[in-house]
Amino acid sequence: MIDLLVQRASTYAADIDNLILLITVITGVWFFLTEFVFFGLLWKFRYQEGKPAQYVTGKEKHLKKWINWPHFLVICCDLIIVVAAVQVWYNVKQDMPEVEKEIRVVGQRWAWSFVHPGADAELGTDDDIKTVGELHIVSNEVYKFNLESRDVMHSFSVPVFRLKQDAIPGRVIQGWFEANAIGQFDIQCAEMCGIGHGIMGAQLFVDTPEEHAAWIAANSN
Amino acid sequence: MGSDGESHAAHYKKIYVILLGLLAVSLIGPYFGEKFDMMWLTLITAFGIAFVKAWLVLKHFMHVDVERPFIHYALITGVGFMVLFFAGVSPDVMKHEGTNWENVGAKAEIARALAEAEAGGGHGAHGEAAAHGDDADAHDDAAEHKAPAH
Amino acid sequence: MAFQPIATTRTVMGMPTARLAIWWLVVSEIVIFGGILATYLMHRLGHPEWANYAVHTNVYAGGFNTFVLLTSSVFAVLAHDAASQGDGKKAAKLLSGTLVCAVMFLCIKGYEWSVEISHGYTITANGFWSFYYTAAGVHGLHVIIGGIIMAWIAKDAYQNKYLHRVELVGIYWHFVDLVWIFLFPLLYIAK
Amino acid sequence: MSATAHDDHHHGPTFAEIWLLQSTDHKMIGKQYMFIGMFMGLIGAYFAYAFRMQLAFPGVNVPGFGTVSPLEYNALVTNHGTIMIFWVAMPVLIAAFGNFLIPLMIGCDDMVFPRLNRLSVQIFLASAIVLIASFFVHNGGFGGAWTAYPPLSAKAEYNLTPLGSTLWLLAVVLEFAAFLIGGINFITTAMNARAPGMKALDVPMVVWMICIASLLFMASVGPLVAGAVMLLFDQVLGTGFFDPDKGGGPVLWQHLFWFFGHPEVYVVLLPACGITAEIITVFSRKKLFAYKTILYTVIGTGVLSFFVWAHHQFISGIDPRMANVFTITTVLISIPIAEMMFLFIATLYGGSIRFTTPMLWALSFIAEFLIGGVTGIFLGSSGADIYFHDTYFVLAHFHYTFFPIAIIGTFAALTFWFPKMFGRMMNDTLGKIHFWGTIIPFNFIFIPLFYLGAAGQHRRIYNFNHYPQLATPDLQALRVLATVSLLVMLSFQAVFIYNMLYSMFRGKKAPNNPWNANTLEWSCPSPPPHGNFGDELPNCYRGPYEYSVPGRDEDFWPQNLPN
Repeated sequence: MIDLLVQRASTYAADIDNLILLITVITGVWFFLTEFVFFGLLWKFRYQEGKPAQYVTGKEKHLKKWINWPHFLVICCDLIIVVAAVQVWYNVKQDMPEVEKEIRVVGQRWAWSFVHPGADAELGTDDDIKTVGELHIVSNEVYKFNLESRDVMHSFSVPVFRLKQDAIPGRVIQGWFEANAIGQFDIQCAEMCGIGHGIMGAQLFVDTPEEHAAWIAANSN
Repeated sequence: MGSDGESHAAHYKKIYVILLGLLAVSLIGPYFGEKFDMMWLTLITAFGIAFVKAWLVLKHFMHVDVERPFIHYALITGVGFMVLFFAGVSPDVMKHEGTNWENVGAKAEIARALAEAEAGGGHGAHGEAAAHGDDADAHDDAAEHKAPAH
Repeated sequence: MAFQPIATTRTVMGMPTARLAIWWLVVSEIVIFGGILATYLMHRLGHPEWANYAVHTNVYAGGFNTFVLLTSSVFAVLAHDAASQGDGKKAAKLLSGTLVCAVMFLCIKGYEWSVEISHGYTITANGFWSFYYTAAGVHGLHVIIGGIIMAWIAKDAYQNKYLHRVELVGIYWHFVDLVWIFLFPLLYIAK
Repeated sequence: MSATAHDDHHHGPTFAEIWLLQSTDHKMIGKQYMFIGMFMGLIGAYFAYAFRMQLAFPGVNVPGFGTVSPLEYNALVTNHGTIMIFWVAMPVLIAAFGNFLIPLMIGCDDMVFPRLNRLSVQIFLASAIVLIASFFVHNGGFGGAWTAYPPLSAKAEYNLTPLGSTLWLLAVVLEFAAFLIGGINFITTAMNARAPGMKALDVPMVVWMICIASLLFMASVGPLVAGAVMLLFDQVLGTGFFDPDKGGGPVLWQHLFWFFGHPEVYVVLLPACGITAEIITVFSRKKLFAYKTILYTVIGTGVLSFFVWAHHQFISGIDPRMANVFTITTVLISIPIAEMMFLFIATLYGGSIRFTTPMLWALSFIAEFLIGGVTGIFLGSSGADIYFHDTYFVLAHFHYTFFPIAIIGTFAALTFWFPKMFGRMMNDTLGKIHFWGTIIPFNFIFIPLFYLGAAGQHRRIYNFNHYPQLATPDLQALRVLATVSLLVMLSFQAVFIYNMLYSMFRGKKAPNNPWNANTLEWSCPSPPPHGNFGDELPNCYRGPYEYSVPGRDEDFWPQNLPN
């Protein structure tokens, strides 16, 4: 459902979208059902001359079952939602698949800076490419990012990846993504970080392997 | 509350003496606990006795045992929420790494402080972080026995 | 009292309204001090190096302060006992004993802090000292506020007025003593 | 605001009692809380107007404010949230109606501690003044979001508003002190000062709800008071509680804040639910469906609200394994609230529903709050929250819960109890115009924001043309639609202000029981004299909701009538 608004550009984007769709369907059904019953009762039992209200204590069996059954079904739906949500959460945030490339993402007051592994695909070597405001990655490869912040809390958010992780100063937080769509996308900061929080956007370039190799060649000194 | 007035005052004084005794034990215990490096002795005497003293004050001075039951539930719920708060927060504050995250800031701080304690340490004089900057100039004079890092 | 509503005299829950309110005050204080102590405990367990800082706390001053607070507590409960027999003068004298202990407690703490600060262990020295001054400071603030209210109640009690308040301020005082009973081992002894 | 002269009170309230908060009468203190809350509500609405204009027309010279700079934008957003929760929802719902209703509804003459009650409203006024003062200091008010996450809130070099941040924090702590004192007063009064014969299950639901709300507030605010002291020392003394360089941690503040934060939203929700329960029973002439079950769901919600706090922090640095625990408890807590909503709807079954203005407000509370509740499931389940966290979807969700609570609940309660509070009737047609003029635009503000949130628009960004994917014309059109709807809604509030001020002095004289309701406050004159029930206080013979009892000619049976 979300993909109608924001393109899916990572492997787990579909999982998160389907989870959101599942919740939309379940909660949508319950919502419209409840509103329908609500407005139905308003109409059916509106004030009519000579039709007094009934005396209902709430202990009547035949009425209580109209509450208990929906209540039980709501609990079942909640269980389904919880299981689905925890599954998606585990895949995205807890489980780390085997990693092909690693990058460092550093948030600081009002810009994202990135450290790419460079030609030797090894992070921490001296041929790493540091960029500010631009992240260049190759599609169809599992990237691990080490997220850190230099001053206040920031939040590395890539809507097309359905990726979001806060950067806490003093901590290094890992996460992964695997792009599966070529193009240029937005990176936003999703945690209030002061006066420049609004201008802290960056651009994400998902390249084909050739484009990426050309970019590395152009940028490694 | 109990029989005539006189035995009351005596009762409270009796409890007071017990409390002082417990206080003495909770002071001597850790002293020996450190000397012979018996960690459990320090824990039992310092903290165990704190709970006993707390119960004595609650029971005999605040008369909580004769209080209405819902007061007990309210007090216990308050303490229960603090235990719940401790349980929910400690994985992030007490621990310095977990799934996919590591608190490098805290670890660096601990390593630096311990190294500093070691460097300044050795038997006798004890280095410590006076001003928090890197140039920790140890100028502590009161030589105390080396503290066991528990 | 200028205007005492009938509501205050009602005891539907079987206990006087004022004592019920004091117990609710104690519950709200439990969560405040509980918050400080739980956070401090987490840091102590997470930061082994704080043991090296805690060495410089003066155990003897802390221990003696505990003795002073216990004495003040026994004065308070004796005062409540005297007040429950209608002897306002005796209750006021005993309450003033509590106040003397309270002042002594604050003086010892003042001396203790001045020594520590002169050694450079200020509140901004490191995490341990920050918590040490915050926890003991908030507790000290409660001792001061409690002392002022107790002095007011003792003045009234001396003229045999509002004797039921002696018990109320006693409950609050015992709670402040209880907090110190836990604060003392956590701050001073855990080395 | 001069209430009519009380008969046994030799003169009306003096100037000092009204304007210098010297009165110890719970009704006067309730009105003082309400008017301070409504005044702060105007400030909060003005802030919303200012930053919504900036969002819809970036860089425009906002009439009545001027161009909105990024620093001002952050301060506007932060203080809009802070004011609306702490200085509008809590004072009006809990303190104003709590003060006014609790003594009247349990049949006693005042709060158990009248002078402590006066002290709480004085501290509350002081907190409002301190907060307003924080807007005028150097660099303006605090701009680090109402959650005040350090290190942004702790270090002046980061938030650029050192004075504003400290004053903001002091104002919030003062407000906590006012509500701690007020809360203890409410709970003790409701527990101990009930009318003879009023058993626990005969107490009206709104009194239960306000007391449980005060209890939740008292039990949850403790750690945040400790946290506020730490943050104050971090700001002023430079300690390192939340400073990562000195071994502290911002995550500690998040936990301290949200351990209070989530029970806080139930603190403001429960009084609104209580008000709704009172009103739908009166205007459908029906007994509340399963009073005891509703009470258990309220207590269940209250207790569970302490187990869910980290769903605000799924992706802000807590250990991912903890997120699973909090997903389960969060979805679990949606069950008692859903049960309560079902029981409110079940109360309408078999009724004879009269659509007066208070009833319209109460029914719209149920209809609108359902949207808020349902969208909460998206955010409570950790997997979906990865995408939705800190987007406008979250913003629309909590406005669909806070707006029904703070605005719809307040208007419902005020239109329902206005005759009792001021002794005069409000104009019903103006009331309906104001109702429709508020409800319809409200939906046109926040449904587009759900859409914008789903499109990945994040919160607190003052200008979206830095983000190509968000600067598209159709998304900008939605922002304009939301702002225009806000303008329409704000203009309709003039109808309400006129109706209220006019009716207060020249409205039709109100009888004692205009709505033929059962609860005790309708058995005394309106406005009630000093001491409420005159010479002797009422007894209570039955539950508050004995409407349409078979075998009786009248369809209501006041609690204080012996037969």
